[in-house]
Amino acid sequence: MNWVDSAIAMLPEHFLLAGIVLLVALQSAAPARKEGAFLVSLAAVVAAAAVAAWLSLSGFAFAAFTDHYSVGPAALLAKAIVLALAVPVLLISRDEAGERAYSVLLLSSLYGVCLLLSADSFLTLFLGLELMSLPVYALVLVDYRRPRSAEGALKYLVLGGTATATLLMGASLLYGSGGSLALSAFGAALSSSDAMASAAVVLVVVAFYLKAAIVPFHAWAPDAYEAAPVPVTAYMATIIKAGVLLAAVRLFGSAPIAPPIADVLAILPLLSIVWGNLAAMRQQSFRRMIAYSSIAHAGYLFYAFLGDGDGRFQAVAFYVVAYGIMNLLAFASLPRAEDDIARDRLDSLKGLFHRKPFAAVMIAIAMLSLAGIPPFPGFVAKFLIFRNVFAAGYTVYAVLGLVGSYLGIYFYLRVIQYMFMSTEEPEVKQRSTGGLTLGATFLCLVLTVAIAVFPGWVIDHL
Amino acid sequence: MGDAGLLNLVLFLPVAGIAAIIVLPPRRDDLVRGLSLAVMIAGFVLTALLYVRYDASLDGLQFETRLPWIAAWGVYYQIGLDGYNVLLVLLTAFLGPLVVAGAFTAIQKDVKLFYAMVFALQFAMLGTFVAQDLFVFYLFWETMLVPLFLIIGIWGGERRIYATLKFVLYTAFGSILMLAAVIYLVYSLNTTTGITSFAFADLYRAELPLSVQTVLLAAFALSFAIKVPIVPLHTWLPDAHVEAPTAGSVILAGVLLKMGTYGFMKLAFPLFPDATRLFAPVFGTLAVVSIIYGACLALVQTDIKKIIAYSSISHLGYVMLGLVSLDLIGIQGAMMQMVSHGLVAGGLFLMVGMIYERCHTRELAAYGGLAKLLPVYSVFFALLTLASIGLPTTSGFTGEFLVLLGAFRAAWPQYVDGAVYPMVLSASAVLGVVLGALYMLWFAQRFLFGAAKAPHLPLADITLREKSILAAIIAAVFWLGLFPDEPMRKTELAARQYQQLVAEERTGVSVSAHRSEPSSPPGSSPLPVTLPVSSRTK
Amino acid sequence: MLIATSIALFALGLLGVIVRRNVLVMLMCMELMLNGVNLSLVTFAQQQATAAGAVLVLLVFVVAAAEIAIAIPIVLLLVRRKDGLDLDAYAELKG
Amino acid sequence: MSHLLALIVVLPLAGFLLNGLAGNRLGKAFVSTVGCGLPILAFAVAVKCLVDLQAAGGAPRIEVAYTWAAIGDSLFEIAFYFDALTAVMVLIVTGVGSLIHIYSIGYMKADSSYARYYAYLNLFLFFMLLLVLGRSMLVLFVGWEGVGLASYLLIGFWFEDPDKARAGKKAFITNRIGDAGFLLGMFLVYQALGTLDMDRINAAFMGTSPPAVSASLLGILLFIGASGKSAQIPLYVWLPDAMAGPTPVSALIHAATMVTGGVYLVARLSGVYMHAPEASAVIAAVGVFTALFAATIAVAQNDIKKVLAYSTISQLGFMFVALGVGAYGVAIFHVYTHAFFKACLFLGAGSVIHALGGEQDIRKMGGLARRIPVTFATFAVATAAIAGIPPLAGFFSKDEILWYAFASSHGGSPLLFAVAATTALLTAFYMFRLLWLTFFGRSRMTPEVEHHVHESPLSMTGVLVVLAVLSAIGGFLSIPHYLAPMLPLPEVAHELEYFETPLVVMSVVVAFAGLAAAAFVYGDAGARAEALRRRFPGLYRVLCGKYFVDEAYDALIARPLYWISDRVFLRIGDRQLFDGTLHGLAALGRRTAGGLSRVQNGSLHLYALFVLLGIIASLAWGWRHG
Amino acid sequence: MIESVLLWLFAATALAAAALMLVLRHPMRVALALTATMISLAGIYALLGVHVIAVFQVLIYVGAVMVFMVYAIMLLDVRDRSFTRRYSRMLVPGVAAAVAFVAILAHALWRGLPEAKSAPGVMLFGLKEFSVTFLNEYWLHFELVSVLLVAAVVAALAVIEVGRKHRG
Repeated sequence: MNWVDSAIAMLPEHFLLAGIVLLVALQSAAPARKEGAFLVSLAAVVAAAAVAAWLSLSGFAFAAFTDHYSVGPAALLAKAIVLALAVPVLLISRDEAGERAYSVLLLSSLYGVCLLLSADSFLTLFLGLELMSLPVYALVLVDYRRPRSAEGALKYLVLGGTATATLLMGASLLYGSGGSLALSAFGAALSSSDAMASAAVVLVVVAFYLKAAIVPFHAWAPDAYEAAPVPVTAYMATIIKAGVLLAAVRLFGSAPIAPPIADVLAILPLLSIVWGNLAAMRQQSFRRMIAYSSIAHAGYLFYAFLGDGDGRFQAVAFYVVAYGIMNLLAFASLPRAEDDIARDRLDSLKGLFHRKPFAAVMIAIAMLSLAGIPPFPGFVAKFLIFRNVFAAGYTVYAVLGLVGSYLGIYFYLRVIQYMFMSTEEPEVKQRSTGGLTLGATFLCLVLTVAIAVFPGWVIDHL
Repeated sequence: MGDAGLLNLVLFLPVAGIAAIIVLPPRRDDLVRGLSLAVMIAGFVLTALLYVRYDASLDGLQFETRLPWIAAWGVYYQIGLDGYNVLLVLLTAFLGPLVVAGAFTAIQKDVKLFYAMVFALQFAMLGTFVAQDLFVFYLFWETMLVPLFLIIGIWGGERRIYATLKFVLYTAFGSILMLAAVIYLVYSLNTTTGITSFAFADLYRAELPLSVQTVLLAAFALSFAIKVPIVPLHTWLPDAHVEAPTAGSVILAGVLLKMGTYGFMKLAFPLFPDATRLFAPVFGTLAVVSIIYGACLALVQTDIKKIIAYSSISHLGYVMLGLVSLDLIGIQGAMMQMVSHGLVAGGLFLMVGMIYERCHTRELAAYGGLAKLLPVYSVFFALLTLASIGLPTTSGFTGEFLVLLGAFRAAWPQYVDGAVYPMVLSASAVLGVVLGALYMLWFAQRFLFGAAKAPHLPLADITLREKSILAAIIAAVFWLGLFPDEPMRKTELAARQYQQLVAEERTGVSVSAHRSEPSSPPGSSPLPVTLPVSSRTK
Repeated sequence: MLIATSIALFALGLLGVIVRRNVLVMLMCMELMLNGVNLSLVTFAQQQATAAGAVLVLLVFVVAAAEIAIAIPIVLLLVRRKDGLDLDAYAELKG
Repeated sequence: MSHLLALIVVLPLAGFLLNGLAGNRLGKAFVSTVGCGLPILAFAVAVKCLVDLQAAGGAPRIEVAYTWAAIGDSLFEIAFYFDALTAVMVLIVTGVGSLIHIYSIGYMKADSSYARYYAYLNLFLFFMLLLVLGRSMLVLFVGWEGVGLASYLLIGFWFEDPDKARAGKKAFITNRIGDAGFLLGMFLVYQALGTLDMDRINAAFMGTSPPAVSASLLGILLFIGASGKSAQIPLYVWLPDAMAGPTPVSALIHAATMVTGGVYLVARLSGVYMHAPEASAVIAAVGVFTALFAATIAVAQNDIKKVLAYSTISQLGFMFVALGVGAYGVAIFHVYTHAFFKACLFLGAGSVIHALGGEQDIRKMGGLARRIPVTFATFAVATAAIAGIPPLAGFFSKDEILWYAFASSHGGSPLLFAVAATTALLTAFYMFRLLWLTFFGRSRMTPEVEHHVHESPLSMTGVLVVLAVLSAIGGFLSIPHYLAPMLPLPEVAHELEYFETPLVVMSVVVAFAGLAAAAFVYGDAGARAEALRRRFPGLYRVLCGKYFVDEAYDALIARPLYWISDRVFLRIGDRQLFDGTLHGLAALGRRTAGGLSRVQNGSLHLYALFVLLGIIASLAWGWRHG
Repeated sequence: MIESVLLWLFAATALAAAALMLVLRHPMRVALALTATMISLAGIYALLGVHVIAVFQVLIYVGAVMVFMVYAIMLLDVRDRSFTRRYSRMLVPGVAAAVAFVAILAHALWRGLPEAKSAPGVMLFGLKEFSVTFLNEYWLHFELVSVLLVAAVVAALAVIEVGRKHRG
């Protein structure tokens, strides 16, 4: 029975893998069938998400590979969340899905995320992280509309490689001090006073910071986000971030956090919040602005680790869901244009309300939610995190974080200001919004409303 | 329909209004206007019904709804009417149709969005007033910003972007600190009493050391003081008022500013009574400074709307003074002053809007002798001016008189005991009455009297629609001026409760004192801050 | 001693990324970082007498190869456009 | 319980509403009927109440209309109180008021805002009756502010003229300053006694255990209010300007009724003042000084109404002297006689102005005695009355004031008497000067004005005659004795009683001396007056400029207030300090954002350096603690 | 004893070659220096007794990665400013930071380095033992590596295709 359980445990991954295999096969068999590639990838992701959710709800837990890979309801739920967030991403990537490799790369990356969320050892974690990242380096320039994309990809790759090396260095020091490459060694090292262990912890945390774009390890993010096509930016902003953070939750477990590390876990995220929010204020590129916004949000997310160990998953998961949906809502509603650069310019949003009222309202909702203004989900998410931080006694950090979040309000409002209050009508050749994109928008909208109206229900189920 | 259902209906009627507006066919602005007015009137009628059925002799909440909402945090969807909010809810519902009707001709751009935003604002304001759970309160409180941001920013005047950003960023800054305080407060309640709850009633029992109370009070007070606004946190107000469209100004002055004073009364002061008592002189001073400072600035404005805006600062100062007096008469006066200012300032802004629609300027110097040009308009304007001055028989008098009497009554014993300062304060506040007459009459004199001039001639006097709006306000003004007893009876128990709460000594750290009375109903376990989900991450 | 060497290699690699303008040199410096890590992993594996470290090193080999496999085409793309390997020329995305 | 008192109040209110809302549509006849009829009706009801009062043996009648507010233990009722004092005041208000309403039919008939005028006038009566009928200080205050409003509206009745509108505003604001004092007094008394009912307040102060509050402080605060309403120094400045309103208004509001509100207030609260010797002394001093001060100004005024206005201030000063020395009944007596003769004078002046088509400068009059004989005759009687020529009404009241100023044990003194007597002399002088310049001598009118001169219609002259008669015989009704049960006259030291007769004689002499002096100076077509003027140019300029008090107030209060508001509060406070801070913070944020953008300079080297530095910082932090 | 000396020697070579990498002007020479480092490391691995890794180091790294690298260098035989000006503006702060990094980490390790459980030079894993362990315990990773390689190949192909598509 063991291998059956193993198979079930990895069922989401298997679905994704099947999708990959099918796609590769399809590509060699019928290179022209773009529709098929899209449908296959969509089916794979939906199936994987559904299975993960179902397994999670049924309370399935199994250590498929002792010390390396195990699933439990939480891990499965995390996978379900990430995979579900990938559905709108796929829906809005009709144009890009035309590129043959796109779907394969996306599925591979998702496979990596799933792996990441089940990892029990640094080996698996490392592989998951790489599998998650490597395809994205290519995805950044897969829809090569701008020469600059390559530059963004390179920066992402080099700093991503640095992150890998840093993670490995940390893992190796952990290994050296504790004799184990199991993830649990990290939790133990967190409370250890051993200098080597704490150095290891710092290095591992830095690697996660690099992946999640926490100041000062954030610098790749604005450039890569701007370089990437819209769906990939959305993918990076939501799923990569969600994967990294949820993996971090798994890494930290419920281990308590002691002062020196706690400060690192507070000061740099705080810096991110402030930096991200300030730097976003003067951006002219929508994606770049979202990049800085995501830097700030990564800060909030890492704040969750200051909180009590048991609440971290809930806080991060809720935040990731709310934040992901909001970003996707914004990206899905972003009107399409012939010219990618023009589409990206914030100026092209001016007067959007008069051209596309629905899109404008959707983007406005997304912006307000990202700004943490109630009644939108972003507020409850932020509340949850800061509540935990307060409860853990980090009052000063919590207050500073909140004040930092205040700085972000302006640039989100600026987008709304452009859309609603500007009478200018920029010359943008727009294309009509596809049905799938609209579907993604509605999906996000429904979820937004659901979370806004029943946050209690959502929290109870996380 | 059950009692609680009625209140829910009133609260969610604006949401229904938004939904209705969305489904209306495009380019049928007249339909949108008519529908909005109908919904608003229905809302007012229902609210009036609530008001009539509100039993003044009962303490506590009426028409209460309490449903678990975020069970894990002890957050309940809890709304209800009590003496604190009953008048303000009525005021909000009353101004609703007037705002809608007042914007019929003024708003020609994006009509659908405009009325949707007005409804959203109405929803948020009603929600803020009726919320009995701090989380829900905060939710509504913040939500208010969004529609107003758009209303000022889209339909406002020339510097609307500046004004609306200033307003939102200013207000949001206060809110963010309040949010910190809210979380900390709830957390403290949990650690001292073991109760996890956001319900006002539970939070009133939190026992905090004075230093903590002080810090939390400062955070709450900052947020509320910005909203009131209290000098020196007021500079957003003139800009917001001036740039906002008429409807925005009316709502801003009529209801929104009361959020601040309501917050002080319902939350900031009763939650942290010991700190409040300690800092009452500071708040009193700020209140009096606001009264005088606002009046002085109103005196030197050349923009009509700014005069009224600064007068609002002055008038809200009375409310604050009444609240910090902790005297029953003063508190009741503050209540009356809140409603009165809502009516009077709202009415004045409506009137300014009417003249602005005709002449497209707000420069006072452009006008003169309107009494000749627009006799009916002028009569209404004069009446509102007098109410603003606080002439007896108008609502303004009721408020100011009771506030000043209360403040004096509270200050005098201290004076006899040797503390001159409170006495100086209340005497200075009385000076505000003089200044109030000075700037308003100066304004009315330039505006209504003298040689007739206006930028656009000839002017059409106000229409039946406008007359009806103003007549409704005037009627309310005189109702409160002549017969304030009936409304005050409904607020009396709340005023007493407020007085008692603030008078309580609550620095005690005795944990056991309140432990025996769990507030949560059976079924929802009083949760500690640690969350129940934990196990899954392992 | 070997750990110190490993750290030094790691640092030299990172330093190379920071200071060398040639893109290909930069990529090689990344490899150097990974080699530094490998050294420490092997050393610890040897000290602990467990296979996990060695296995990880093996995985690193593969990943390093994969990274280079993706990196080189990207560099090709860049060079084709700018006809140069100078990283300072690739600073168009900023702000 | 009947609601007769409420009826008295409501009648004029009904008039106001009818005229105000429907007057323009229903025509002048309707307006006149309602406007005059309802006050007359109110007068009738007041008489009925007086009869009832007498029948009840003087026991006050109390009517509670409704509860205005009940807060905790505090009860604020709208209640009316009717005793002898109220009776006198109500009858004056409704009686003289009705007469002036009738007079206005003729005076205002050409005005386009006829209905508005009557509405305002009725409104005034309503508030004035509230003022005198109110049992509680709250009701009194409602009336108090209300008459201020009516006065404001009527002064600015011809609002197209900015000066007139400004005069109305000035009256209101000045009154407001007084009201602030009144309010404080009201708060103080409420704080001490828990009631605002004036009969209770008096009772409390008269009782065996006096309340724990300084009666003098209370008295002075209330007197500040009274001095605003009754135009005493330093708040008198509004009254001369108030002459901008229609002349009947000046007669009614600014001579006969409203301005005596302050006197009424002090008399009504005699219980307090009897126990407040300091406050009483202040009142007497302010009163006598105001009387003298205003009289000197009146000597040099050339506007017929301004002369009368200053004379009113001066006479009010006399009343306060009486109040200050405890002779409350006497003060009311003077209110009563003053109402007649001053109303008669103003209405007469109105008749003159009417006859001359709006001319008010007495230098452009003269020789009118024959042209408008009825006006002249009545004006002359009233002038004699105010000057204190026996046996006219003014003689009796003024004589009593002078007597008590001298002899009252409650603050009377020879000095007070001397100043008051001087003022009386001046009064006679400037009044006869007015009479002389207006009616005697040769005409100085322009020909076209002269051509139009005509006697006023019957509605006006009839009223003049009635008032003249009352001015003549009113003094025989001894109000002080009637009021003595509730407002006892102050005791007079036994040894001073000898002076009574000589003082009577002296006051008669003073009156005639003034008459003679005026006749001497102005009898020869103004040559002697001119000589005097040249002799004392400085004094003349000061008097003409009314001691430059308005200018001083402007420079000392108004301008600094505006200056501080504009320069300090608005420019420095709001714009630089508060907004400046905000803008500074915003600019800081923008600059920081710009700096951060520059840091993100696109160089991968720099980004990698960030990473290294970040690692070092993180490690160092752990190391420092580890 | 001899092992110890060799270990020192290899380590020194590796470090020296690594340092040379930062100094040498031509990428080809840098590549050679890197190869030298790698071979030195392979020597160390062999000395430590981890022969499998030493073999893979030579095979995969030197044999595959470096060959690919050299191939790229030759393909892109462009000479530009990065040859004449080797260093970015971050040279001084970079060097300082790197020194600080080594100092801090070395300091941390100085105090925290645990006792070695086995002496260097002891043969730990022969090829056979290693293979058995690997396929017993780590076959998941083996499979995953294949997925990773598929993804990497697809990614590389995608990038190359992008280049091909936009050449003209």
